Amino acid sequence: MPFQRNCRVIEVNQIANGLFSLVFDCSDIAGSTKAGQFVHISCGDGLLLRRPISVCDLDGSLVRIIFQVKGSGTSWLSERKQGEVIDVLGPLGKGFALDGSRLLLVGGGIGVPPLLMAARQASEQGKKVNALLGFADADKVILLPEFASACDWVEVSTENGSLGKHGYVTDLLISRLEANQNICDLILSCGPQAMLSRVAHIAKEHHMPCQVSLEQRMGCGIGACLVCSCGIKSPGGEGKSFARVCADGPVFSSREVIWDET
Amino acid sequence: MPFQRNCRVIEVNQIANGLFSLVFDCSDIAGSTKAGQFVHISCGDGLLLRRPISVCDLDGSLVRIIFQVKGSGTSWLSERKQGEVIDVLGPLGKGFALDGSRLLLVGGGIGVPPLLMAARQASEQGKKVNALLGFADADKVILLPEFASACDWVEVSTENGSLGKHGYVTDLLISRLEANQNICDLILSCGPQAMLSRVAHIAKEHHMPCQVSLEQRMGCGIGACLVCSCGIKSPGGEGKSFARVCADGPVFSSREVIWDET
Amino acid sequence: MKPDLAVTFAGLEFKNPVTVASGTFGFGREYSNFFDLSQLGGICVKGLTLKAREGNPPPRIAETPMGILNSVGLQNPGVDEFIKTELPFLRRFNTRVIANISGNTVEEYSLMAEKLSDAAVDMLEVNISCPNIRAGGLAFGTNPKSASSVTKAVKAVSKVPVMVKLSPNVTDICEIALACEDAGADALSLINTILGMRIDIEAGRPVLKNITGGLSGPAIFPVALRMVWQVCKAVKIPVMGMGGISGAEDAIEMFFAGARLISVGTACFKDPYAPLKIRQGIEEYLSRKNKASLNDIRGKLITD
Amino acid sequence: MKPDLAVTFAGLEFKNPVTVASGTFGFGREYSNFFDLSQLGGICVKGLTLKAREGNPPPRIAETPMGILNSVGLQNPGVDEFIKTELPFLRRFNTRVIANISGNTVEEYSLMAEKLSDAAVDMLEVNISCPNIRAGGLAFGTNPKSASSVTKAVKAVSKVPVMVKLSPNVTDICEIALACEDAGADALSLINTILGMRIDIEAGRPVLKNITGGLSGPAIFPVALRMVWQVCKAVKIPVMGMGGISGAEDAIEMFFAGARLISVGTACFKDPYAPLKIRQGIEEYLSRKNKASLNDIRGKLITD
Ligand SMILES: Cc1cc2nc3c(=O)[nH]c(=O)nc-3n(C[C@H](O)[C@H](O)[C@H](O)COP(=O)(O)OP(=O)(O)OC[C@H]3O[C@@H](n4cnc5c(N)ncnc54)[C@H](O)[C@@H]3O)c2cc1C
Ligand SMILES: Cc1cc2nc3c(=O)[nH]c(=O)nc-3n(C[C@H](O)[C@H](O)[C@H](O)COP(=O)(O)OP(=O)(O)OC[C@H]3O[C@@H](n4cnc5c(N)ncnc54)[C@H](O)[C@@H]3O)c2cc1C
Ligand SMILES: Cc1cc2nc3c(=O)[nH]c(=O)nc-3n(C[C@H](O)[C@H](O)[C@H](O)COP(=O)(O)O)c2cc1C
Ligand SMILES: Cc1cc2nc3c(=O)[nH]c(=O)nc-3n(C[C@H](O)[C@H](O)[C@H](O)COP(=O)(O)O)c2cc1C
Ligand code: FES
Ligand code: FES
Repeated sequence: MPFQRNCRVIEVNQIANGLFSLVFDCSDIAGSTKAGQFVHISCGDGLLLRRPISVCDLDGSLVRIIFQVKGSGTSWLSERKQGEVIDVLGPLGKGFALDGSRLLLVGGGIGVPPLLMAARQASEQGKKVNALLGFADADKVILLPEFASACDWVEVSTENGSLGKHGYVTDLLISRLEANQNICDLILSCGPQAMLSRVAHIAKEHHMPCQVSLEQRMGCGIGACLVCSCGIKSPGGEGKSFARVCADGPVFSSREVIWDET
Repeated sequence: MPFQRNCRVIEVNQIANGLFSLVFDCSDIAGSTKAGQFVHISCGDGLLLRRPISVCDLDGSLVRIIFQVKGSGTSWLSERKQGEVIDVLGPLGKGFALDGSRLLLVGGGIGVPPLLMAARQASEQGKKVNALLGFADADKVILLPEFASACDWVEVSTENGSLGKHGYVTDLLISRLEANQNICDLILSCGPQAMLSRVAHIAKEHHMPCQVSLEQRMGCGIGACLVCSCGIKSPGGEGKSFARVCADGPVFSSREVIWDET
Repeated sequence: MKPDLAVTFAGLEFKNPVTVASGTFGFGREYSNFFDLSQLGGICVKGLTLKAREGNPPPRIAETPMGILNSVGLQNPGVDEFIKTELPFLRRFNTRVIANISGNTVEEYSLMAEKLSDAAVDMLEVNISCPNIRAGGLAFGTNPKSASSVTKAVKAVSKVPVMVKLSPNVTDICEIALACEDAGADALSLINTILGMRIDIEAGRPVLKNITGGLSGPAIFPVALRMVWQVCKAVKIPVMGMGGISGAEDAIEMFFAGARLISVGTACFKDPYAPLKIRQGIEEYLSRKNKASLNDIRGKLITD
Repeated sequence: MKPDLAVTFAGLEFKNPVTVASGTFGFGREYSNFFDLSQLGGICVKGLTLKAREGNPPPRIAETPMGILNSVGLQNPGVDEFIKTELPFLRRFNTRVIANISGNTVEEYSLMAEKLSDAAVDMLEVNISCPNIRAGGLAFGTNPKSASSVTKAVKAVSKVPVMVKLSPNVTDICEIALACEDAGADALSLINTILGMRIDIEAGRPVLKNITGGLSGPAIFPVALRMVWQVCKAVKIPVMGMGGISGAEDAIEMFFAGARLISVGTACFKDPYAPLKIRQGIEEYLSRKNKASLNDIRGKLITD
């Protein structure tokens, strides 16, 4: 059940080029959020729509989100000061189903943060967790120490080779799977859509279960207005239907997603 | 010539119930403002129209305004903090013409502040200046020490009798003029429209020149859009025309104003 | 004394004048997690069609200055599924249920009206103003003749009051309003969304996959208010006002213009509690102004 | 390389595509205190009528969410006085002067067109869309027949290009646009304001003395953009886009939709330098995107 709460901002930091970490205090939301769920944040009176941001981490009653400044909403959010109050709706959506025993997390860019919570929850449940993380550039790299402590191993790539392997995170995924088909029994992935559809494709080729976290422009964020749809294969796999990213997702099985309708 | 400037806020104080004093720094505006002129202030990105506020006082490069919190614009303005920057257009309009030698200032409520600058400028020019100031309640009384130092005498009334004479400032005006028709050779007045039209009427009965500062909802504030009109008798006194409060006013001779068209 | 918020509308009692607008509130399930739906005067459910509809491809929403564009395109499970699974849920609450219907043909409208009034919804809202579908919808609402024939067809079969929802995308909304009144409509609701568009200049593409969409939210409030005022002067049947209402002040403006009920749509996206806050604000205003009920302000605009 | 901002429009060269909208910029005098008017592509002057007009009683402006309502009602000194005292001032600047005209009758329109084209303004903007006057104005603009006859009459006498300014308060703006094109219009400008209203709930009165007024500002931008896009697809003559443009991004959206020129109105009230900032933003965008001129984006919206 979601809550609408006015939450005190505990801290806001720039953690990489254009990337901010914001921690707010809300026991109701912190007490009920699962990995992969998101919050819907009101970014000032001037903007009509809330902005969806995944929860990255929890600590007692504290909720951490990490976001990239993109437009007016995230820019407003990045200017918040400690002690201010923000209007947050959450937790929203269905999170990851941690129904494997050896998870491989595949994150790209601003899709990396929600995977941290999955890593922590899975490792607390005694699962084996490893991560492949891709970034555009070394100056965009975030959360490496946190992933390192939650995972057995973490491998990093950058598109320009400024840190880790040179190339895409999907290249890492292919090498790993080709080296050892049993490296995992479930892939969880979050990142830009082009990357996700590539991950889905690779997972399918390797007959590996895979969950992806999608993005879509949102209105209500709670499932009522039907603006956030993405194309999903009907059960059986023949027809097509639209699912609500906010309420039926944002996490979907990679096999049900129709990639050119999202 | 008006300037558009981003001006540093020097201080904001609540000086009476719902009334705020704000001082900003702008040598261009301070260097060219005359009594009765106003500034047009942008009150945040969320509001499309600037808000017109009279200049109350100058001190070197500092400009002081006093305003009542009425709606969203003035409420935004009252929340500014020292060091913040506000976008100000000014000085605008035609001010008072101090073409008398014994001025009587008649101010009501939030119409009192612009008269202070008139009082100071006139007394610096060696004129005799006195003031009648009316307020709703003692908790709305502002600027008494300032007027006391710029005028020979100041008389105050409140509508509920909580300070000074019980009644309207126009009652004070009638008593003064009836006691001594030569108490002044020019009346300058600013306040709510009902008060101004009453002052105009009294001045006319006593054949006393009188200037009034009007208010009207504004767009551009500089004379281009023609939304701020008030009815003015055509020269000769027969026909009617519309004058721009922002550029032809806000100060008009009380005789030219058509009171039911403003 | 507490003012009386009850309203009689098209012969029905509404406990208060605040309803929620079709398409913004789903079938109520999601918002029932936030408050007891019985606190609402009524619920206009998501627009229904005879058969289930998928709606338009995403993205379906764009933000504009104090507005949003949507191009949902009437995604819904179809009228039968609504009656089977959604209506029983809504019936658990003590609030009026208003079924919003769109057809591709006049026959579809009357078929749906029959099914829904048999299923005992409280009122029908006949949507002749959806800008997001090619067939039907808007086409019916921009022409007095077709507006009239849809209204007549629905009235002929409906056992519950019929309200027709008007489009603002017309030269003369009063002409359509009068046509619906003449055709027997029991009430009118307005406005639906105004057709608009946004372009992503980095991609050189429309933000909406459907290219254009319907504008709603505070940006359209002055247009909605003007149309409600015009229509209330033109017709005798009651009017439900909507379009950009986001606070009690907006609702009260609508009452002064002549609306008997109001509906809150886009405002819920920002604040799920908006309808309740608006209801409370109306009550406070009436108390402060010493008005016993909405009758004391409805249509009482002074325009000398 | 610096992109080329010059535009040919109805046979005239404009040094850049940024003009200022009629009625928001007076006759340029006031804004000339802020910057050299020669930096503008053109100036659409305050709407002129044959005889001087007083306009509507105040208040004439109301604020709405990201919009304003105005009910000025064409206050102006009349066309002769304009030619005598205002035009010579405007001629001192190296910018296009576009005279905006409104008539009560077709004859008035053609009389004004004659006088003004003799006085050698650069272009005429025929306003058939003012929502704030009873006679003329909007009445001509909501009907293809009368739009056509005004256009024909003006074209018959004008020695300069004729642009017709369209109203958004219509069911089908393309129908009016096509009627004007067929009648010989050299260009179209759109949109004028959308009719709206606000009520002061403390007083129980409309905020505007005139009751209703024209809505402008960012709130209407998505509607303006949609109409510009529709009209640009429908006609071959060039289009000047306006309505809520407040930044370069909005202007660029208009170009993608097909506009050749844009006009900035209400935005100047907040920021007198808005037109110059928009011009600069357009230039920066073209540079950043490696486009040599506006030809590379105009009408290039991808809508597969
Ligand atoms: C479920 C979900 C989780 C997300 N988690 C994160 C996260 O953890 N960190 C992060 O940086 N970003 C995240 N995003 C993306 C984030 O919502 C957008 O970057 C943000 O909304 C942009 O807002 P803006 O005002 O800065 O940009 P603008 O471009 O000005 O926004 C304009 C409109 O488009 C919408 N929009 C723009 N981009 C997106 C997008 N990618 N997804 C959805 N709506 C968008 C905005 O919400 C707004 O309504 C997530 C998106 C979704 C759907
Ligand atoms: C020349 C001039 C000088 C003024 N000087 C002062 C002053 O020194 N101190 C002071 O407190 N007030 C002054 N006012 C009034 C002040 O401008 C309004 O109180 C203020 O604009 C209200 O804005 P708001 O957003 O708080 O109220 P809202 O009611 O939310 O404003 C809504 C709209 O109406 C306009 N508006 C509302 N009331 C007025 C009004 N009385 N006059 C003009 N526009 C109005 C606003 O500017 C805005 O556009 C002056 C007005 C004028 C015209
Ligand atoms: C996402 C969305 C979906 C809508 N779907 C419908 C619909 O199915 N049927 C209908 O009659 N109106 C629909 N509308 C229009 C609203 O009911 C309402 O008329 C309009 O949004 C104006 O009100 P608002 O500004 O308060 O939202 C929809 C509006 C939105 C924003
Ligand atoms: C105060 C004001 C006066 C206007 N007067 C005229 C006019 O005289 N003639 C005209 O064609 N349009 C007039 N307009 C309409 C504008 O030219 C423009 O079409 C409209 O405001 C939309 O653009 P904007 O949102 O950028 O202001 C006026 C607009 C405003 C705000
Ligand atoms: S955002 Fe409203 S249903 Fe998903
Ligand atoms: S406010 Fe524009 S002319 Fe006065």
